[in-house]
Amino acid sequence: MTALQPQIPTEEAPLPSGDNNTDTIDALEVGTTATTASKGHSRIPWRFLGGRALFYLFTLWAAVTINFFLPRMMKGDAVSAYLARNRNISPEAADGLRALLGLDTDKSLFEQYIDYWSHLLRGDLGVSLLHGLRPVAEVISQSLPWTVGLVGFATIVSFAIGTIGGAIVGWRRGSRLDALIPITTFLSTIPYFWLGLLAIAVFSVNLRWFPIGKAYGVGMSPEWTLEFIGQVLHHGFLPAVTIIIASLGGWMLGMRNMMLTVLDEDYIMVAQAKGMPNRRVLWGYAARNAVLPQVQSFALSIGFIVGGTIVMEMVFSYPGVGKLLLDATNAKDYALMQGVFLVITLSVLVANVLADVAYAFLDPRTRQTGA
Amino acid sequence: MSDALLSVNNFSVMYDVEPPVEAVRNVDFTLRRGEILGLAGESGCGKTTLAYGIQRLLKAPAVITSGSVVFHDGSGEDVEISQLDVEELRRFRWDKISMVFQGAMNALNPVATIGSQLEDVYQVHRPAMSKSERRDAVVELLEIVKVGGERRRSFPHELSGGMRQRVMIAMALALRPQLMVMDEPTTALDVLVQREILRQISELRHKFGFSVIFITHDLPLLLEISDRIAIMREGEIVEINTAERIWSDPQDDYTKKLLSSFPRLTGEKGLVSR
Amino acid sequence: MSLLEFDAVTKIYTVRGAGQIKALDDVSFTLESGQTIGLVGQSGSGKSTIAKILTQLETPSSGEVRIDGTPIPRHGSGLRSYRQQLRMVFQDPFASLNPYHSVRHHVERPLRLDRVVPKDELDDEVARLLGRVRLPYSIAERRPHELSGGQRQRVAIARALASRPKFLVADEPVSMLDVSIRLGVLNLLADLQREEGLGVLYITHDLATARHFSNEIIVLNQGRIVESGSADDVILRPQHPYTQQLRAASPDPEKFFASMSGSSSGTAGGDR
Amino acid sequence: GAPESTGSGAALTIAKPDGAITTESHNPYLGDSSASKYAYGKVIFETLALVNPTGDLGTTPWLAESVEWNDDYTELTVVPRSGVNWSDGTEFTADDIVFTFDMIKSGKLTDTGGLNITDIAVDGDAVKITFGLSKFTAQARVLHTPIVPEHIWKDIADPNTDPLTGEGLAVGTGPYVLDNWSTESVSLTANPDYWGGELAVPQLNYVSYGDNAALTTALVSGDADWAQAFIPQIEDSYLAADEKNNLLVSPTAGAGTLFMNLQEKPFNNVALRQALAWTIDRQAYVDVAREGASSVVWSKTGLGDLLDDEVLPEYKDDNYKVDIEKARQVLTDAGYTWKSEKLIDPDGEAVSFSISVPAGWSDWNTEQALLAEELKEGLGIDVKVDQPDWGGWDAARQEGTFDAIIHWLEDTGNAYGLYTSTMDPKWIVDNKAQFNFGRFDDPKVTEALNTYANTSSDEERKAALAVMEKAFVDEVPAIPLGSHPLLGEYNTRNYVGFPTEDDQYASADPTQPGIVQILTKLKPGN
Amino acid sequence: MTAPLTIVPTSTVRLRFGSAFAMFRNRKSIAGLVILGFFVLVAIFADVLAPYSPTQLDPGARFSPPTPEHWLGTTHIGEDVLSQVIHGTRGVIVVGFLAAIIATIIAIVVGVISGYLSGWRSEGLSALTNVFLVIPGLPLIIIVASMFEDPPLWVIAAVLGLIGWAWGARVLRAQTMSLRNRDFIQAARANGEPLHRIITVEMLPNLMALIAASFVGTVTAAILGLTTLSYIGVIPVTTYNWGTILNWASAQGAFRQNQWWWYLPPGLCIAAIGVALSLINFGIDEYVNPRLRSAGERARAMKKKGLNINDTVTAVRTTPTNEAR
Ligand SMILES: Nc1ncnc2c1ncn2[C@@H]1O[C@H](COP(=O)(O)OP(=O)(O)OP(=O)(O)O)[C@@H](O)[C@H]1O
Ligand SMILES: Nc1ncnc2c1ncn2[C@@H]1O[C@H](COP(=O)(O)OP(=O)(O)OP(=O)(O)O)[C@@H](O)[C@H]1O
Ligand SMILES: [Mg+2]
Ligand SMILES: [Mg+2]
Repeated sequence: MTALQPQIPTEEAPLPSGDNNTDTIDALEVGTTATTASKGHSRIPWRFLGGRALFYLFTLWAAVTINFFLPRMMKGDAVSAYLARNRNISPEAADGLRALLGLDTDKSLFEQYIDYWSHLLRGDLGVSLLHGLRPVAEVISQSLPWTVGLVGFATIVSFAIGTIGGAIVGWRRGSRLDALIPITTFLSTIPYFWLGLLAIAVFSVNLRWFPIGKAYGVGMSPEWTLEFIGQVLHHGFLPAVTIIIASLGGWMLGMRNMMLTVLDEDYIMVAQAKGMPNRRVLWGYAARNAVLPQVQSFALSIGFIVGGTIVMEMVFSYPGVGKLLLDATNAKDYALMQGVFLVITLSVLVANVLADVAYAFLDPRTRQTGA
Repeated sequence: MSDALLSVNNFSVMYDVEPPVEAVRNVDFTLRRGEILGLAGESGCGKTTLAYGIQRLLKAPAVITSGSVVFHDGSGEDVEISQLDVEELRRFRWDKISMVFQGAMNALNPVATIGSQLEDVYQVHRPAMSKSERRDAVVELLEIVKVGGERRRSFPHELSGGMRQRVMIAMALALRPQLMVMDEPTTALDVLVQREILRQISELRHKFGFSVIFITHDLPLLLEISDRIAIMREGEIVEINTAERIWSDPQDDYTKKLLSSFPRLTGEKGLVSR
Repeated sequence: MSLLEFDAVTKIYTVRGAGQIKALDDVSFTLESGQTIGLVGQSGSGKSTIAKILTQLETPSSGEVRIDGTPIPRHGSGLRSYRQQLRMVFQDPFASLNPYHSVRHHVERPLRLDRVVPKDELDDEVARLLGRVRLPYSIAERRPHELSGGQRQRVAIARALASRPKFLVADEPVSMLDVSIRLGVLNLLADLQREEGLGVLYITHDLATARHFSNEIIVLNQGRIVESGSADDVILRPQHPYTQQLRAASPDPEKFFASMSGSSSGTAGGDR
Repeated sequence: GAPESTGSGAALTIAKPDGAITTESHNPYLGDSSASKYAYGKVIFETLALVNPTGDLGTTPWLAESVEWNDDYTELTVVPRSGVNWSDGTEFTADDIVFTFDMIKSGKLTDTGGLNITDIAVDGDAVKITFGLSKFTAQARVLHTPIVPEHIWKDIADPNTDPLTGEGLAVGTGPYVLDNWSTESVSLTANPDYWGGELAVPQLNYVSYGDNAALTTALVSGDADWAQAFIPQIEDSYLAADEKNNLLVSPTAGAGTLFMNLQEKPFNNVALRQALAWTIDRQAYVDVAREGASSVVWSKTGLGDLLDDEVLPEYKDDNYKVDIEKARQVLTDAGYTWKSEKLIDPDGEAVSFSISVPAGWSDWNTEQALLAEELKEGLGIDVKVDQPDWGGWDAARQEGTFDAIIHWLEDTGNAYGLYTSTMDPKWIVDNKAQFNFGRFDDPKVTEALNTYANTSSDEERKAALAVMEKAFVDEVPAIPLGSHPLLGEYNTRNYVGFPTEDDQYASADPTQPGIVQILTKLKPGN
Repeated sequence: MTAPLTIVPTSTVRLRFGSAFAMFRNRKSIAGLVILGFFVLVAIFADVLAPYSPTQLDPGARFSPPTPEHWLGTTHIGEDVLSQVIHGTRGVIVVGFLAAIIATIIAIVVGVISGYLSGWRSEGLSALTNVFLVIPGLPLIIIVASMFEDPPLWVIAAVLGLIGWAWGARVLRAQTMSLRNRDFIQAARANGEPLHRIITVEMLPNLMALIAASFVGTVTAAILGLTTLSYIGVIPVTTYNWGTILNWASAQGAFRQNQWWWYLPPGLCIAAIGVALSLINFGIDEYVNPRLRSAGERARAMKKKGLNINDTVTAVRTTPTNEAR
């Protein structure tokens, strides 16, 4: 029987060292070509996060640069537009304004670019013509919390409902729940503004259930009182619900499709063979895996979502950065326009970073293989 | 007490698609306590369907169209598997019959540590166990299959193919079942790793005394490890006999053909016409 | 008589984050036409890397490959005419044919590329090639998913033969095929080789077929040749411990039952 | 005001359609400060006098007890009202007036109104301000300068930009004082020591909605009480909703006017301009585009009803009407022809042009569509409806790169406004036009315009007017469509006393300086 | 890759031609294509179909609800809503398709190249793609569109296309990267196929479904973008489309006054075309990932046979049903 005795070490051997010349190999450590075993990895996926950080820096640079060049390609001159709005400013006054805005320089484009960066790094975004020559940073800081609050909240809720719903629909494939998919898809193909206007016409004008817009009631000022919070919730309800309705379909469809793919994986079958209750298989095994691509596309779709708020703010008179941008663009208020665009891009990047970190911790594989 | 563990009678499974596929047809066999039964046959002959079908693991469109599967429990109780309802079957699974699946690569949940996947089994089937008891049990299992208890916190992708397959075996062992079904547990593995795993399986079987249904299409391998071998073809068992008899005295033409399509490592040449 | 020389080839892969992997370490061998060399070794030992270097899908880090004494060119028409003389059959017939294209496309492309036959004879040549691998011409318009695994592998072989190469690299050509089909494909390869005088590099981890199919066997471990020699010598009388290990790991019922005669215990390897 | 709290004590909510106004600035001199955008600056900072842009066009002294101009309107003498206190308790004096105008004179405050002050002197009780040019046509600009307290503003480094957001800076003499500023609304409470007497409305709220549609919705639902906005379908959507909802349309001397680019084809031919004047249906402009919130201008002199008495006798009943026959005749006489119903000019080219109005100016956008259709149907002219964004439109009108635009007029409260806006080259500086976009330039007319503005003699003024009217009738440099009224929508649920059709002591537009006058006249109603 | 083999002997020519469109050969895609085709036809024959010119006034019928003369009523100045919707189709279709063509071409070029190459060039293109993905699109479009005074349709399409290619490129890159290492591509390389042939002949056909999906997705995004931009007034009304109609309707208070004939049809048209495009994409998805099909049709087919596809326990049918024969 000796011939049958494989000469394989049964004890786990340390990893073969570099100049290992012996013929004993550790069968345990060698899988197929597709696998290499790893040991002693770090729990925090530094490499993955580092790679992402580099990418975000690059994107940030690109966004700032685009931001720098855009207004310089636009027609029309901010000061003359301003003068036209405030009729009959004297020519001297106009020159003064130009000086204030730094538009009178005859510096080279490159010098302007450097200046732009140095201002930016000092947090100086210039002053807004459209808002009484107030610093852009101040103008934006008034609006940003509302946008981030409402849109962030609605997006997360929509993501959560869509993902959970999609998981259930996918799990119970072929059941009546499937009808939810075409319904939510239909809702998400409706233009958002149309939905919003209809919602106002029905719920605010006819039924008077909700105020017709704005973030809180007339004569209130932001403070941490129950009344104020109640106002904010009451006012935010319709915009939030319409955002949720309009964006639910995508999340639901994505999750459901991913579930259908995951449900055919072996580990689901294993879990069921293990005698796991359905609920545990659904959430612990299937949904847990299916959600990963969702998280990734969540990160990527944030830019898209933020864009959508412009319309929301118009329809609901909501005090956000979207309308600010639209007005700034129309009025050629470049400093404000650049500021808003920068802030929007920044928030998208921040959201992406968060989603990335979440992804990295949800998917142990990123901790090793990188993006 | 009879020494039969599982009696399969006139068992048929059909995939109710267009046109319907009768994947397993009128299969009869008895599995003895403690034996390794090899199941061989070419791809698509119904091995997997049979192995899954007896514990009703197949999903629609599969339907069991006839026959009975009786599990003779160690306690002396006979369980007719087709009579169990969903909840009973859920509790029955893994406790009495466990499985090692084809392709360990995908059989583990990629986002959960192997420790937690092992603990799952105890949590569901042994709710009385405390957290630390569970952890100790998991460590013990991992030690038994020589993966090492400290690997408890590893994720599947951090293990080699061989180690993953061992984790699967550990999982199958968790509740000390009386029957372990192994569906091509080594096909994706390297020859050396494969041999090591097989060695371990038979070691464990001696230690714990469970029966094994071992599926593969690698007949030479099966001949070495099985007590008895069933040869399947187009959904039917065409021959079932001890490994030695199958090797030395195959009865069915198909068995003969199968045997002749494997070149012998040490036998005379000539199979491949050079 | 042609000669393919693999001379002191080392291949180092640089993997991001994991440093360098020496996939091949000073590997040399010679393949003559009409000859078959079996290349065995466990997973990751570097077998496929040799195939890739031979087909110039990868370039060696050091060392060189020569055909009839001349080093193979890295690009241009020289490379093309080299490739015309050496073709490869992949492991997985399900993956090596483009699912979008018909059988005809697969067989015809090399004919056109290398201008093997005049245009108006293309059809005849396709028919001839399919005939060589025992496939009916009627199959020409089918696409891969309409073929069985064995048929696909035959198409892949026909494609490899189309340019009338002198050497064939077969990288585990049957490991993805069903047991009953394997032998057929191997026999086909053997026939072709006999008829056309091909030099074949047969890559496998299955010692049994390697022994039956090859004249010589090279055993590879961690990128190094640990043993080589005539097929029977290497398999039946392995010298190197690694070869012995491999050998012991391969199931061999013949020997198993021979050694067991009299004993009734039919259990597996590690069972003492 | 919340609809449920009726009667006295309810707040009055004044609304604007300008989108969120999220930056706090109470500076009344800044066009883009929140005080100016909401117009709540007007109830904090008062002016010397209120010039009524409608009705009798009269001047009501306000912070001044009396207002007096010299003959050629280069000197203004005002007597400050006595017994007036700033809202922080300090007494209001002549020094504050001097200080205010001195900021402009010294250039510390940008002279956005082009006041061109040469001297300020205190003369006993009175303050005398001297100007470099006649202010006959710019009385309102002078008198509507917000007066600010010296004791606070002397410490303000840059009055052009300072937001006045510090504690105790937003101090005026006005009827209301700032109470609460938030991004969503601004609240002001009644000034208890207001010189003008007790105020019925204890609190004013200023709100800004996303656009006209949202504002209208707010007015209809009662969320907002008072606004100036062009509301489409106002009859059905607002007035019919509650009998207490009111609309007051106050015609002004200005008019929505079609400016044509006189320098280029096709409008360099007077015949075409005349033909247009005979074709365009001003009634449709008033009825359809403005939904009645305007009054037609048919007079060939281009003067509306309000300025009827300035129309010289020879043009008294010389009116346009829609007369396609006539228009075609004019064109035929000038050598125009038609080919398959398309108008061909004497050079043999098909006539076509575009009319630009910024997108979103819904009344004039509608008028564009109407004009295009009328001219196509009536004269066979292909008119392109162009709705650029504001910036593009602004550049085109200044640089003269448009074909035709609809625009408002400089409102001087008399005939001068129309004629200077359409024929005065003074508006073109650095080749950029602030008015007279068609770039009309006739020395005779220019001289008449200057005479009218600067003379102290009524006779000369009348003679100059004759020159202007004749030129306008003959040359048709622009086509006024309908008077450009001040609008005011308000409800009388809680308060009455707003100006009405019969009593137009001010316009009902809450963004006009006259709002202080209205606020003092409001009384609780039921 | 070991899906059950289906051997379908098909006649030769039809197969090769048909296979390019295989992804559209399912009920959902066909339904979507029919709806889309309807709108395309409307766009082409707008002049013939529309009863009036979109700007023709009917002073006698302002704000008129549907009547025999005006099937979908009239606007505030008596324009025929039906005619406006019909003419508006043109802008939507032209911009949607043009933008998608531009975006798809960029996506193919960038995605396939960055997927096929490796090293810094690939990484660079990938970073570029990601930048375009992350930068918020609508604000950028607003800024870019405002650079043009009266942007013609193709400019709007180009802007929408330039901003909308990144998704497609990303998906194509990932797929190309996986294709690149597939054996059949390696085989083509080993055969000495030139690079351009590898990309165009061996790779692109295998990317067709993804390209189609990304094309359809971009059409949807472009149409929504166009109508939204028109609605908020960034795109001038001279380029007539459904968004423009809604802009007028909203500005003129149609929503408030519930003049449904004015605001409902354009909104529903946008939704209809959106649904059509989603249907096509469902079809393509199911073609690419056959598992998705199992959800609907197969589950229902199972249900008819008394099986529940979600059961974790094999059904037992001890009296064999033979009606399947
Ligand atoms: N879900 C299914 N629907 C229809 N037919 C199926 C299904 N699953 C399996 N089959 C068919 O049933 C037959 C038996 O399949 P099974 O998987 O049991 O074979 P196997 O012997 O395990 O093959 P392998 O060695 O390839 O694993 C095959 O013909 C297969 O095509
Ligand atoms: N492109 C690559 N980049 C980095 N490392 C590689 C690459 N290709 C192969 N390797 C490494 O080179 C070594 C040899 O690989 P190779 O594919 O030649 O093995 P093999 O003997 O063919 O294995 P198998 O039997 O599993 O096919 C392995 O360690 C593998 O991980
Ligand atoms: Mg199987
Ligand atoms: Mg290999």
